[in-house]
Amino acid sequence: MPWYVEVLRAVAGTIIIFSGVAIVAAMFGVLLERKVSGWIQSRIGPTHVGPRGLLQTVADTIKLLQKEHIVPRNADALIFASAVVLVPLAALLDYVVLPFGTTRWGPLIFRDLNIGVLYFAATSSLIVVGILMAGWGSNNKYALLGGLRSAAQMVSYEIPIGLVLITIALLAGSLSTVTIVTMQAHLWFIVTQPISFLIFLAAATAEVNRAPFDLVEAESELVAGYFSEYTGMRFALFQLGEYAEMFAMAALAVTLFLGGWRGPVLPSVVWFLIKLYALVFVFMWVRWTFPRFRVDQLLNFSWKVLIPLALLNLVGTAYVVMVVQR
Amino acid sequence: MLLDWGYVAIFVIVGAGMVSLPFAIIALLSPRSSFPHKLDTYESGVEPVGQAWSQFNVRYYMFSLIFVVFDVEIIYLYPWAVVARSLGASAFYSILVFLAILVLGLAYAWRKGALEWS
Amino acid sequence: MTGEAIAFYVLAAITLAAGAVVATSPNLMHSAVALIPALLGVTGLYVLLNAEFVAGIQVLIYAGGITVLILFVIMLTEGGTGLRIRQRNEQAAIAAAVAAATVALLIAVAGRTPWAHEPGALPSYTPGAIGQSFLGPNLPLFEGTSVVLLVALVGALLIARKETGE
Amino acid sequence: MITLTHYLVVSALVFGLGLYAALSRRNAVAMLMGIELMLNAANINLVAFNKYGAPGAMQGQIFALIVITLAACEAAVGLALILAAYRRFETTYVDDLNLMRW
Repeated sequence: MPWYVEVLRAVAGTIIIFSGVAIVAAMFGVLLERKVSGWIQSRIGPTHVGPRGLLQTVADTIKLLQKEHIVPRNADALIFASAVVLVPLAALLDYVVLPFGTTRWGPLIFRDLNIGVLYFAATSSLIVVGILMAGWGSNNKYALLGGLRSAAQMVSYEIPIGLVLITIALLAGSLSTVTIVTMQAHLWFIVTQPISFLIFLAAATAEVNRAPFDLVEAESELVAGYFSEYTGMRFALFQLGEYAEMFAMAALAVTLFLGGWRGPVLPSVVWFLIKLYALVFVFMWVRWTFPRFRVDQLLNFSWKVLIPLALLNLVGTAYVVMVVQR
Repeated sequence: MLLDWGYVAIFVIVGAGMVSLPFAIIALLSPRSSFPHKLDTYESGVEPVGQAWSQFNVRYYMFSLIFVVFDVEIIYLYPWAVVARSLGASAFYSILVFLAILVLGLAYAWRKGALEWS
Repeated sequence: MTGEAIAFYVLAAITLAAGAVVATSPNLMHSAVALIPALLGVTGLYVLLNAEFVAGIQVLIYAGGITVLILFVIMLTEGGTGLRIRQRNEQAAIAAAVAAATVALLIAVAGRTPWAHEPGALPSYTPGAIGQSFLGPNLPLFEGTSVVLLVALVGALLIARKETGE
Repeated sequence: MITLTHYLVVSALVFGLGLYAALSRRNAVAMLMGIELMLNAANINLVAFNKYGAPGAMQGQIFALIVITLAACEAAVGLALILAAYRRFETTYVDDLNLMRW
């Protein structure tokens, strides 16, 4: 292919993924969250804008677009402004390696990098830096404390996620996400790796700072955590980053454990979306059901429960793969 | 293979543009008021006391320290995981030694109370 | 100019500009934050050199790990950006001279040595090749790093722990 | 055409910046950042030599991995030292840490 066709394809792919994530994950995700929380708390949630409140987030976005954006006098303007680009961008970079479905011409993926899951881990680790920058740049006590807590929490839960990724890579014999899905043609990895799946779900919930691990933005203690000082569209961009990361984690769980796009009758993309939304629903269900952890419980849970468990699981899997199956 | 990363590069460039797009919109749409207290740091409506840039507890550092060491240990497992299937039993025992040393570190940190939030 | 050349120059420019901020900014926090684009620029260079596995590790460890550590320590110790305090010592001029001389020397040596200029073909799947090597001829290295890491962990914990006796 | 020399020049410049930071900074954390830059420069060399010098073997990239590992250890221990010194002397500026001077 001539080079400009490749460039056009890449640009088009990027635009599709960005707007897709903004609409499917952020806008619809926020609405879903409000509906689900309403359902769990026996309310009805947003109903006024559009049919059954469907346009609520669109209205919210338009509202946020009209808000003034304020840079506090004491803030470090440069760091304050760059954090708001870094966080959503790092979250969206995850989507490069997520396969959404399959077509006659091959899997539907932005690019099947051969270091796939490692790339995912690397880009999502950048979010920590963005959050620390946001907390520091705001020069606000709530924000800084929220940023520090968030960083300590996210780095603690990166380790179990890494161990789970390695366990799956071991089973599939590859880091590429497409190969991992292909390897699940007969048996989903959730069947052989149920412990890994649970570890991944727990760690992913913490990694995206959601309840019951949402100490970072514990409203009653820290206002809104690291993005307390962000107004208008900048606030929306942080929300976008957060929801994009949540959907990316759910999509990765689908890819690693639930056979990715595989499924009978329906088109592959539909299957992928069904599984994705099922997992997202689990995230929301958990959020509105469990109370918040204390910070010491939170860190203990990662270091003293998840990591030893993940290590044991990894050793067991390695034993089966390298000794028994040979 | 470089083609793959060319795509990623374009993703980053175009993506940064799209993330910055809302800023162009707010520059056109958003109101501007010059009320001086607007720029104050938010502290639940009270006058802010001192700077936020002050010292914090060392325990945050302890956790990130243990994290970095474990993160580095983990990266060595990625290349192993890819080829494990073709290696066989002896490689399993060498990785077992590697993981045992890792667990030793975890046990030490645990024992010394570095994993406590105190 | 090929795409590779454009990418190389852009990445080199990013790395060097960010590196200059790291080396000279009077604001400690800006130095630490500028470390991120510098490291990412180097990551890009690794990718150009077909070392994608090393590139992934670079982002994971450097940008996601070490920078966080550095940011934490600055937040823990400075209580500010260090802007009120002089950041350069009396040797700054000599340091600049030494650094410039080193660079000149390195470039002169690199320019004069007759390198084999043909890039060779790397193994098509680098993580696999690295894994083979780690569990094959480089096994002592592999086990050795885990010992080094254990020692570093123990040492760092001992040093960073709060002394209770005093 | 990008040759090995191009990479070596960039690496030399990064090394120079790192060296300058390590020598001229008063703050220990900033010196450490300079050292990290120097290690990165070394890594660029290693990876570049791997591609242009000995493409069959992976030694260059493996060495780069080891350097990254050691850089992480160095940062962990070095920053722990800085913290300990800070706790004792309430400064991270190396020329104020002059207890050993007489």
